[in-house]
Amino acid sequence: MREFLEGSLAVARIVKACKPGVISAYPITPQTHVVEELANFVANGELNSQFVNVESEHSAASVVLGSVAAGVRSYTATSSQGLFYMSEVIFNIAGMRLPLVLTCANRAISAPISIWNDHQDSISLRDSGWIQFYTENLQETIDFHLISYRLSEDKHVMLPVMVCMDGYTLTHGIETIDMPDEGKVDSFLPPYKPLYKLDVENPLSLGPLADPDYYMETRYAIHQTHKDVLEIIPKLALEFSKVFGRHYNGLIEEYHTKDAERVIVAMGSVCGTVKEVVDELRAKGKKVGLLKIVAYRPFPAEAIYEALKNIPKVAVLDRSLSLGSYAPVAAEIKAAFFGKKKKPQVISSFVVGIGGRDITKDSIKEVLRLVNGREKSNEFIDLKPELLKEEYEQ
Amino acid sequence: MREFLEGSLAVARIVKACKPGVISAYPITPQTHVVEELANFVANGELNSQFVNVESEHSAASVVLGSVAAGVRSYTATSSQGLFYMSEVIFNIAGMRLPLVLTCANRAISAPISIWNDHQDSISLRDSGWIQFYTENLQETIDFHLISYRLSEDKHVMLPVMVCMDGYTLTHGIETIDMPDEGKVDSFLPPYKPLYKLDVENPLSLGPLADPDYYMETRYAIHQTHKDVLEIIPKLALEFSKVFGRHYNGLIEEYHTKDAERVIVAMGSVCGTVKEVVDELRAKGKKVGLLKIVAYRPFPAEAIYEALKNIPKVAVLDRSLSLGSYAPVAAEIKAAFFGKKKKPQVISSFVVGIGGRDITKDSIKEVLRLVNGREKSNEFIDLKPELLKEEYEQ
Amino acid sequence: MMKEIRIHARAGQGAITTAYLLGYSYFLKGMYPYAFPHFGAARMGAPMNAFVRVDSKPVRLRSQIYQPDYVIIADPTLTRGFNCFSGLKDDGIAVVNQREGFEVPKVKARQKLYVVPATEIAMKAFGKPLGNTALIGAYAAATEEFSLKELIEAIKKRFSGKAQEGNIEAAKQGFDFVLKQKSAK
Amino acid sequence: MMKEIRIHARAGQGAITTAYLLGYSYFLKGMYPYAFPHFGAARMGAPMNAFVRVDSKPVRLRSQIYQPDYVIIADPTLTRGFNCFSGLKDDGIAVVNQREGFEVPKVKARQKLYVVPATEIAMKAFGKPLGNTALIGAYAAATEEFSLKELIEAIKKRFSGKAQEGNIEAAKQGFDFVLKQKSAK
Amino acid sequence: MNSEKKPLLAPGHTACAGCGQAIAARLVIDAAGPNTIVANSTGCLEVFTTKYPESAWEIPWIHSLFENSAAVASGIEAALRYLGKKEAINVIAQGGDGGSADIGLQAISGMFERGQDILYVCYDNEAYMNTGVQRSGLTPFHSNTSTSPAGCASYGNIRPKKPMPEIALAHGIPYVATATVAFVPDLQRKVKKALSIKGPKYIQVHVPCPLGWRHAPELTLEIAKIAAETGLYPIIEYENGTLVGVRKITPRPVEDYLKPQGRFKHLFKSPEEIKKIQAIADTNILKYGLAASNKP
Amino acid sequence: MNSEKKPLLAPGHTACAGCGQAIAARLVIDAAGPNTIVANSTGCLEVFTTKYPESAWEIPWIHSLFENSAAVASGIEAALRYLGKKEAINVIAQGGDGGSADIGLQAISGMFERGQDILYVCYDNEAYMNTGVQRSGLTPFHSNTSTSPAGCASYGNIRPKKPMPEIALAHGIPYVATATVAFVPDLQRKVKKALSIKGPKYIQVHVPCPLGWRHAPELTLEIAKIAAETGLYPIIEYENGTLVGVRKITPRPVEDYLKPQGRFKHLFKSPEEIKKIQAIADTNILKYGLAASNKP
Amino acid sequence: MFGPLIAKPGSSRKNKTGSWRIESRPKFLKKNCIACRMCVVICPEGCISGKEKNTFDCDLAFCKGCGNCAYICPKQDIEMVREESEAAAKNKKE
Amino acid sequence: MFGPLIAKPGSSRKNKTGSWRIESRPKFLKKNCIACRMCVVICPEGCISGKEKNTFDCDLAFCKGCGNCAYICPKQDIEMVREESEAAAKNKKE
Ligand SMILES: Cc1ncc(C[n+]2csc(CCOP(=O)(O)OP(=O)(O)O)c2C)c(N)n1
Ligand SMILES: Cc1ncc(C[n+]2csc(CCOP(=O)(O)OP(=O)(O)O)c2C)c(N)n1
Ligand code: SF4
Ligand code: SF4
Ligand code: SF4
Ligand code: SF4
Repeated sequence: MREFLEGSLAVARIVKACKPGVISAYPITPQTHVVEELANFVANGELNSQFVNVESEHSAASVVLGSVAAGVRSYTATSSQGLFYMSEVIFNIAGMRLPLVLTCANRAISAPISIWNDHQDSISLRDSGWIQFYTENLQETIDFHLISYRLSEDKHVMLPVMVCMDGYTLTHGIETIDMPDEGKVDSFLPPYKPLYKLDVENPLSLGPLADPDYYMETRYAIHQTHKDVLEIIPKLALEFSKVFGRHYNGLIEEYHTKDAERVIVAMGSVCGTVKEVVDELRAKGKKVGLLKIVAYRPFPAEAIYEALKNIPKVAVLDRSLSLGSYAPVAAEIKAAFFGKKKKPQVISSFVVGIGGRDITKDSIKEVLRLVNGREKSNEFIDLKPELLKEEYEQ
Repeated sequence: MREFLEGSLAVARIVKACKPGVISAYPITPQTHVVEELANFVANGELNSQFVNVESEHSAASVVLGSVAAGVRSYTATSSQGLFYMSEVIFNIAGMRLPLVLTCANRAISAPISIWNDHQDSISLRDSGWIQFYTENLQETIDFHLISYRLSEDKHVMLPVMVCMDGYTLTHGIETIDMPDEGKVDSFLPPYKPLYKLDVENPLSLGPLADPDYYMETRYAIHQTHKDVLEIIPKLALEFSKVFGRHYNGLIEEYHTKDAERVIVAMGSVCGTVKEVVDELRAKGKKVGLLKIVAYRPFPAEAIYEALKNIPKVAVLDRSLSLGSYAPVAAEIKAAFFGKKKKPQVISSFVVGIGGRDITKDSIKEVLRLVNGREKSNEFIDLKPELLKEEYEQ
Repeated sequence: MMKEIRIHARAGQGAITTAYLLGYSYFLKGMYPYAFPHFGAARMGAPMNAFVRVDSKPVRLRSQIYQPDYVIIADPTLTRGFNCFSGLKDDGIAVVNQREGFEVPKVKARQKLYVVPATEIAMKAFGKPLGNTALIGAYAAATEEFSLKELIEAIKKRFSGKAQEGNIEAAKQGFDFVLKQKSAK
Repeated sequence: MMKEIRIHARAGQGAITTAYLLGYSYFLKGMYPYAFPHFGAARMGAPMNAFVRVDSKPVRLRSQIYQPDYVIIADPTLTRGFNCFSGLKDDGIAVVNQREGFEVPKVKARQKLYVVPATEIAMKAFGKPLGNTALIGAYAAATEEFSLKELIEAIKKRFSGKAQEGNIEAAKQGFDFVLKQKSAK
Repeated sequence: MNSEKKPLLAPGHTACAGCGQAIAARLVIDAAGPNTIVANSTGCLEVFTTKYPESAWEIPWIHSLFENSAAVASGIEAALRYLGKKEAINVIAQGGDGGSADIGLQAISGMFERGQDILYVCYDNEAYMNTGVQRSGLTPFHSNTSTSPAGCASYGNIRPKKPMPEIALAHGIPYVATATVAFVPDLQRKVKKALSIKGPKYIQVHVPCPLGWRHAPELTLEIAKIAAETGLYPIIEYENGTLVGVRKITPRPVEDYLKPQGRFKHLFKSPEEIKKIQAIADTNILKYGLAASNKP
Repeated sequence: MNSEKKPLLAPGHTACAGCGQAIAARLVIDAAGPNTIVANSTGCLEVFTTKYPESAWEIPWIHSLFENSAAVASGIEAALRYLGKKEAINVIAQGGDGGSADIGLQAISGMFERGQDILYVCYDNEAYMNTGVQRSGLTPFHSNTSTSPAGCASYGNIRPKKPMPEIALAHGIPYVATATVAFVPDLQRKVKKALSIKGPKYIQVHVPCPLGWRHAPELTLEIAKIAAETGLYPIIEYENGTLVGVRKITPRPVEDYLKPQGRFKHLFKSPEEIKKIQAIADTNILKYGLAASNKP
Repeated sequence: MFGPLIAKPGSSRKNKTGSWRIESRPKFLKKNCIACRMCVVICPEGCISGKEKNTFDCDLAFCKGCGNCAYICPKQDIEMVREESEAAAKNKKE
Repeated sequence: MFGPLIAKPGSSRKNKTGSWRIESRPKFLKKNCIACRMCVVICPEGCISGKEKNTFDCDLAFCKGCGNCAYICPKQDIEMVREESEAAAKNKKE
């Protein structure tokens, strides 16, 4: 049904439709509205779920770890400092092969403290074994929450999924969406049937110690599953489109890339702004395009290769840093082309929108201008020179 | 002075020589012996330092954050789960531009829980803004602790440094080292003179909130400093060799790479094993070599490029994973060659020694055998097929 | 064709509600509004903005608004020392809440300025100094972007009971106030 | 030329001390030993290994030891159901602590086996069932890798007071015990 | 109190009009004086006093994270001990109720256990205000917050306030007190008393929040006063584990306290629920002997 | 006690010979019975019972991390409530003293505050044993551990035991007790009593560790017994905040307890230090009325 | 600007929060003031000063108009007046 | 083997810790036993069983020889004997 909703409320609505039996989260801007709305549903008897208010994110993640291990679909959401404070649990959940969906309202990391949007929080957990989706708009955001539960609980997957939505831009942005009706949701997402769980009838021991004779294979198994997930996601997306009539590739989205001379690679809500610029410049006959990465983990190297192999100039936008090295997304895109015959002449890497710095059409045009020049690495866009002066005078 | 010492005790000795005024750490295998020995020094009046026993790693890191902010040289050490539990503080310390040295006794990450060695812990904090060194043997380990304090407190740097030593292999390994005498240490490492500190005479406010108008430049500043550090490290290494007579490049070490047809890229103690194999095969006339990465952050892309640009076949050993994507070191090595004219024909990526899986000469020879074939990505070495079967039967 | 609206207010003055009601009124016309706030770490009283960008197809542009077609100023004191009209299109329209004895800066020749006693209207209509709905009513009349009908629909969606009646009344009065001014010209 | 020694013991039986003392004895000869333990998440009583790899130049190889030149077995019960001699070089030497009424498995033709009543010696020498130093004494005599002098130096470095005397005594007796056996042959 | 001295917390901070925490924070630092180093948890106080590039603090001040101010202060205290300056300088760690009773509790407990010479001040506005009024461990029973909303299936927060002063006391620290922004001299006396004692100290200050409690901004001090006068917020003082001070009251009905606050509005539809809150007050009055009549 | 039933903690685990925790853990789970789900913190118990691919547990058991067993148990409890199975199934969270009083304290406090129906069992061996005997918050005064070593400038651990039972009590939970592996029926009765009460429960069990305390393995129970008999480890029981049970003793001198333990060996060079420990015992004896003579 | 850190104590004074006043502001009548200093002590902005009786006033550059001073003044010697009026007054003068 | 997790409860029984005994092992004399079951209850390995008086014995496959059973037996009906002796005895027989 067509609605005009704030992103956070939309997410709460779709989560409600997925009927998690246990919800636990700890407040942090800009994730708060999601959890508050879920609290309302429970308070008003609209959602039958155990809403566990906890004393920290570490416990929020641990509570849902425990509830999923006990065989009940669960949900949590966080941001930034909260995601880092639970990071040990994040790795643990993936290592224990527990299915879960977490909404990450992307926000910058302290110090200095910032409540505004960039991708440093979820990107810095890219090694954890979690599947990660980055969404462009609210429709995509709610649809991928639904897909994520299916994916996560697939018995060939059994891995947690993080749906990453840009803080404020999407969490606090209000726009028109088509909210899937609960009946269809139920048909797409059956009740959770755990492969293994804590059960007095069949007492398992979960989370043992694995010495050097056993540990390595457990990592290998997760890595292999991620490879499988690259196959499973498009299948699920297809199934989703059959039920809901909205089509996703699930791994990437190509926008005017086919004949493009310059392509921007990006993730998240900035893709909307990039599309605007692409249309503008296309109207002026400029051959530009966008490659949107939707699934960042597993990293769809093959799909990205196919999409970019014939593009002369590629500009990768990173909204996070690996301080002292290549920006995370750029590094992997470049790696994807090593040893390949077909490849772009230039892959330049740009850093935009860090700590909430506004990304305008001009920012994107500047990127497209610079990608014409020689290869750039970690080129920061929209820096304020006066602040840099201050920096170096001290 | 030539001594036969366990790695942990050697580290404790050099830290003692650096005279930190505040030491705080929380026990975790295999870091424990370092901290226990420091506790002994304090208990026996051999070291004048405030030894603060804390209730968790989060607080250990926070305590040294506070003590450095108050203008006193400080020290901490941890591993694995402990490093993750303090990860929020880790990013915070770098963001606040506080100089500190932390010893990471590298260990695998849970789940499943493992007390054995790999690099997942420190690697997963590679975005944090910390400088990271990985050491091959005990001599290097203690020497780089000394260099790290100088580097960290350099007023053009003011960033924390993590010295990463392999758990057990180095922390519990006993070997012959030349322990720098305290007089020389004092001449190389002057007392800490803070650029800024908490001081009632000159009251600063540290750790403010930075909104979108200011945040981005603080990240840029750290990134630029990392670039500078690539220049500063070799200078310091030179100065070090003048005082102590041991020569380091500080960024990388090349071992029989010049004329090599196959080169292994690796970090940490496995480099010793690789050198053995290199000598063996060289004796048989095989042109093989090793490129050891010492400084992983900042990432010495230029030095690596120079070292590998003419090598036909490169094998990168990773002792950690970015599950679902390229192994971390391999991804950056590949990225370093994008768009370059000179480059290896093959860069293959291998995953070895995860969760303490023993790395033998045969493991290395297998790698060198496989690098002759077509490009490998995340090729696991020494997997046990029987466990994989078990894995997939379930 | 895309329209951009920028709202200036103080945290606590309901700028986000204003953006929501504006957006919803467009939404009821079958258009695709994108409404979003921007605050510093806002506390009640601190200046902040809210934005609405609307188009006949889904809006994709996510940046803030620097060249608005329309500006709504909930508190004219915000214009002290700060140009709330900055970037306003040359033929742009500004709807400003009136404040007794407070001079509203002039606008450019082709720009239109409507000063509306929204707070006063609100006080009369429902006894709270929240002029949002009156301002949106005025906006509807000034810009003719949507009709009073849609706005009232939106208000019904957002408010209930006495608040609903009061706000509908305020919206109407804001609307009429501007109509009069227009016909006066 | 590189030598590799593997020690089999139970956690708590001082395998690491044994490795340290072995290493230190080599160290005193100006060689470059690398001594290191390997345990499972060991508890007192659980089987574990310690290793010493030694060479005239710094040892770089970090792997465990699979083809030892020498094996020291602190507790023969470890040989139950597990081959502690696995990989022992064909001309390798094994020094095994004796345990009353416990059969030590046979070794290959060119391999040498010395069974030493180390625990007994230790009990007599200093009243504790810790046969390490006696075993190393025996090792010194059996392998002639280093002299009793170096071992005694090492013991002095590691122990003090009565423990020192006792362990030196035990080392000597272990040494002599093997010498006798040898000359006997 | 510093009558002629300029306040150590400067104007121009960005707290809401009528913020109780802003008042209390200034009173605390003015009582502590300029030879004080403050470690502050993330929260309203941190945000409204130090938005770069402007700081309201006149003393050395540090903010690291939400949950670690007690640990950061521990490091500062250790550094001062190393430098031999501890005697001359006060160390204060401070945060809101969430940063203290919930996510910061473990760091505080560790600091208590180590016996460090630090005063911890908890500004208790009874919810996570900086993030928009979510419940905390110190949110009172039946309070309507965004994560403990009142609804047809809920009366608001289902749990009583976590007994933080008792928990601090249980650690065996030498000084524990509650205070309120409403009783200025009492608050400032307690801060000075605390700082005169060596070892870990804990003071919990009740600070109304017009935004979160939904009361008129001019009522900040009045509401704090009524909180104490109803017995809902006992003003007590412990030295070395013994109750040495109790602010006596002539108990007022809790309605006086609940009425002016939006967070309790929903209760006035169901008087029996208000009785439960009266019961809490009555228990406190007995437990601590608050009733003036109790005076010997 | 399960006389014919097979124990719910199987042999073949890898604890040290004479491990007090191994004894207590079996007694606890046998008392709780098979309809119990256990969440275990990292520590000796976890390591010696579940080294892949073998588990000693006969009941559903989970280990996640060192500091979160109370939170994991909270999730399990919530899941059982959602499934309507909570009445039928016990949830136990357990860990060592470090995992409970130090790094796990916050999660426990949160679980207490939420009023969840969980029994928390702390196996108190008075140090971090799994990592090689470092001090914890529950390490006793003057105990020689690897991070509180005795030396020419130190007598060992400088702090008294963190009063965990009091801290638990301060949270206002319905049941708090201490027990010891030495008094088996008392321990198992308390476990059953606790599980019969709805809400959060805390039991702290004193479990000697031959390795860490450096005592002969056959003395495990004897030493635990003496700990109680000297008054150094009061065996007490609280229901709804009131002391309902105290194990009376005819106090023995603390030397009896210290003598057989390596961790206190260094004290016998300085008798006046031992007096300080006697003082701790004497205080306990008074505080809890432990002396048999006190009996009415 | 390492950090960043703020090197200027009390620099928040640059931020004139007086502009936040929307409804009303305090008027210090200076008739019955007994110099109890309560208003000084409780002003959340710390923007009231004064020495002798009837000398107390607030700095409108910072006053947010919360009204606590007026509420607490034991002598009702502070009164909250509508923010406009003054401006209006001013206007009229012109 | 997801996780990994351990699907077989009590599988630790595969691990025969009896081999850990170094010094001594318990000898159940079965003379004065009163079936108080103390040894059963306190054995850290839970490897002692028995029903009637003088029927109690331990499973040497698991017994680590800690000695607590002997220490606690109120009737001194359990005695710790040197681990060797038996093997020796066995030997002699051969
Ligand atoms: C680890 C972490 N989790 C959550 C947050 C988000 N956060 C910042 S302040 C705050 C609430 C502060 O509440 P309180 O401590 O009561 O202080 P107040 O703002 O009410 O004065 C929260 C949840 C954070 N910064 N860090
Ligand atoms: C976050 C984290 N820090 C440290 C460790 C290392 N560690 C594992 S168990 C343990 C000590 C356990 O001590 P305690 O809780 O007292 O249990 P015990 O082993 O004594 O039974 C430590 C320090 C860890 N696993 N995780
Ligand atoms: S929200 Fe409450 S605590 Fe925060 S600044 Fe506003 S009034 Fe003060
Ligand atoms: S170290 Fe102590 S607690 Fe751990 S298994 Fe051994 S005896 Fe038990
Ligand atoms: S109204 Fe409020 S801010 Fe203004 S002076 Fe009075 S107390 Fe201060
Ligand atoms: S000696 Fe110890 S392990 Fe063996 S049966 Fe007796 S109590 Fe059990």
